[in-house]
Amino acid sequence: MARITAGIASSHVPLLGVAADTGKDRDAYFDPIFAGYDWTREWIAKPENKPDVVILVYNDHASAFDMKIIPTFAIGCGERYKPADEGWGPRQVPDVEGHPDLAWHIAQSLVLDEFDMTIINEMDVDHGLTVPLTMMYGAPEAWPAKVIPLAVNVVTYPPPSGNRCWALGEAIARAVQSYGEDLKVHVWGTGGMSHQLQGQRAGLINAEWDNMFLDGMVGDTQALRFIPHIEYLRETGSEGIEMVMWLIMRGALGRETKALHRHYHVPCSNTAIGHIVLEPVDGTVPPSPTLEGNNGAAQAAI
Amino acid sequence: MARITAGIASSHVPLLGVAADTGKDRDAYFDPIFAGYDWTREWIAKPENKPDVVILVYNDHASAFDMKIIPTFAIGCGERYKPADEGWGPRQVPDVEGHPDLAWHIAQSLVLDEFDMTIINEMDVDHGLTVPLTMMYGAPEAWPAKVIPLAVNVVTYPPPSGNRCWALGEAIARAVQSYGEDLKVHVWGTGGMSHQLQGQRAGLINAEWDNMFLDGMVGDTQALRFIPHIEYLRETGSEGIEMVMWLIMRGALGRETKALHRHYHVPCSNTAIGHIVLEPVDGTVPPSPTLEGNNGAAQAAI
Amino acid sequence: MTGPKDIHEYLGAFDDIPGTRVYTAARARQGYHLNQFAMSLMKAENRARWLADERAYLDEWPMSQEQKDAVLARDYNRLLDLGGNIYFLSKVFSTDGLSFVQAVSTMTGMNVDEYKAMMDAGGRSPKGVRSIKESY
Amino acid sequence: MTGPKDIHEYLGAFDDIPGTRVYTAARARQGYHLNQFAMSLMKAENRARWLADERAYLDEWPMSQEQKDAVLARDYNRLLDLGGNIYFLSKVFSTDGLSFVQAVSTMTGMNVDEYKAMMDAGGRSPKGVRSIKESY
Ligand SMILES: [Fe+3]
Ligand SMILES: [Fe+3]
Repeated sequence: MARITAGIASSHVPLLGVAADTGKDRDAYFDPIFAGYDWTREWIAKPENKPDVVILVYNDHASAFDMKIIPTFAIGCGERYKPADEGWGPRQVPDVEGHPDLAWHIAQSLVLDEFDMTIINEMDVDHGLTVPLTMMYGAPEAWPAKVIPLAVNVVTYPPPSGNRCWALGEAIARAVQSYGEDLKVHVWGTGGMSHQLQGQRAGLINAEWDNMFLDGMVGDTQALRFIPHIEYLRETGSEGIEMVMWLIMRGALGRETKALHRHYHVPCSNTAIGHIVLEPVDGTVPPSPTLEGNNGAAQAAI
Repeated sequence: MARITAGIASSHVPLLGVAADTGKDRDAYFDPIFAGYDWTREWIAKPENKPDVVILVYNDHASAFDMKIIPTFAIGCGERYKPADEGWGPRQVPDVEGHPDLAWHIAQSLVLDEFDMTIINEMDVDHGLTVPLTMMYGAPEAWPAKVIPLAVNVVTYPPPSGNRCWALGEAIARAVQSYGEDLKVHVWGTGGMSHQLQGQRAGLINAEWDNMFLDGMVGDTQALRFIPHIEYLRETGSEGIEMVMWLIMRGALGRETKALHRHYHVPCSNTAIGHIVLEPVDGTVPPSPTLEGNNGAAQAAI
Repeated sequence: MTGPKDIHEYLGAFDDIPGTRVYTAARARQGYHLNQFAMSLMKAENRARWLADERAYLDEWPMSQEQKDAVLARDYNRLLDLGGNIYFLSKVFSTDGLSFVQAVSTMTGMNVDEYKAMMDAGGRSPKGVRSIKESY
Repeated sequence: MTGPKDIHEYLGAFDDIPGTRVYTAARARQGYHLNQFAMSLMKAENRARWLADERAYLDEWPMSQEQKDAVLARDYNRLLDLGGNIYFLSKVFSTDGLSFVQAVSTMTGMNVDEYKAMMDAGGRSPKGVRSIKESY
């Protein structure tokens, strides 16, 4: 049986990719950022912690998807994905290898669970997905885990609500638990923390709110799932809304979590860097209220 | 305030488009089919029944979407759509004019209501969308109503459950009701009825089941929303699953409906033709349980 | 009677329907390039190239030899077994100038006139072909 | 305090945030071709054509004159007002060889050194810029 063994959250600022790719990651500016990932790199390299598959929740930044098509939740079921050319040539990092079998299993399970998924078989992946891999793994010949990309629309309003994201995480947990092969699965939530990349208010950082959010990832509270979009916008800048993606990861970890490692640093480019490694203490998620045919009313009607 | 004034269901067999486009629609084979739409053509031409906008629920048959991307629910927010070339050149029918303002209003409302919509701004539309327009309107210079395409995946399994489709209809009703302009809106559900286009069992028709389904569209019963996919497959052939799209229309009409017109004929090509015109008797739909921020728990957490 | 608890139970039931292949993920994966090849025939310029040299056109696609042979033979039941989906495959028979009835009848063991006669008489009855196990 | 009852209330609140344009449907529609133009610069061959003659490249897109002028002027605040989205617009400033910090700073009324100094000192405080009406 596949198991979700950990959840990781991390910012995915494109400049971190540039720094790593050009060997600047230990200079005075970047060292305080990358040093906060040293613990995780060491931890994730240990056989008992190494995931076989990472469900990597991220958003596309006008790379694979343009304005012609905007999926709210898109799950990558393909064999492999190439780094996208975001306007300065693709990053020179390994291709990302998918896990089509588990991905399709999850995709099918989520649709039965009444999530209206978009299935993607071919796409390029941008810094939203490749920067977290770099932060966790450095620069290996090949990425040490297979990756299931889960792209969330947080660009065109409205993005999914925090509640919907949390619930999607719970449904992902049910799907993983019903997969036969014995696999260690991580769920990573990426993006954030506070940042605003536009307008006269650009550069906004709210360390207090960000740390409240980090606190809320730990333990058995579900307060974060009810934060409305307007609060992210006011408190954390227009791009802070990316943090709803962390809630998918948190929802997938179940009733209660423990923090293994936590890191916060300002600034990286325009952004507050946040990073947390979580372990499920009690991975219980509610049963599906909706699985096709799996309720009395459905059966009575047949 | 925009109002849903009627719901129409209809098969969308491609051969009906061919018959209409080549002037065979009143020959011995096709007349019994087209004659069943005469009532509707007359009814819909009357100013009091004429919709300003049709929300047209259909499925793409490997035309706009290939295997690269498979959205469960895709809503067209574009200005206009061209008829697709399905392998024998595009149908010579008018372009389909969209209603981007209402479409975006509905799309945004549905996402707030926790439906994970894919927004489409450019695509071609195939027989699934253009054949119902032909059946209802004949061959005008321009289609007399604006159209919001709502494409549902019923090709790659699993399609959305009947319950999810019905609930989407209810959410569409809430969205239409909150649109400021005074518009008459129809919701059309297309596809079906029983047919199987593949394998040794091809040609399956189940008139009894189809008529049970037509019965279930009328009145205040919600039995149809709980039919599991396996029942459609066993009873109505592998392509009968298209009928889940009728449930979106039915859900949008609210608590209770009245049938104004009903038509059933076997065969058209491989398919049983079904057509029904419904009027809401009591258009009430349940309030949104999920609208962003619109609940006590959300507010308590702020 | 209880409903499916997860996707395995849900999908398992599909194998119990006689003469029917439900287009699940497993089939979609097996038939990916077959279906994408068929889809390419929606463009007039591709249809022209395909008609000029079918084998050469097929060789541009990473399909199995079995899939290519079944396409050349227009063996639609075999193509379904190899992951084809009928809406994708319809681009192949449309390019051949065949209607849905003509193409679909080839899968049933009837000739097209017998098949049409069955349809005109009300179609194939579901009786006995709903379930293999329970034969009802 | 009650939450938004529908999309109008939900969207209405966004106008209350100082110096911020939320990328709603209204903006997405206004900026459609502007953003698609910017997106086209993800391809190396398009970047080359754009750099060779910006005005000619822009004239291939059904954008308003205002949008074109604002692109040529690299007036990013104006482009936001005209429906641009920063992730799309980033293809324009990346092609110019600007970093996010350099481009973003141009919208704030600060020069890039002042902006960097603000970021190094912990960034812009949310105090007083959360709400226009309630100025907190
Ligand atoms: Fe991001
Ligand atoms: Fe159809």
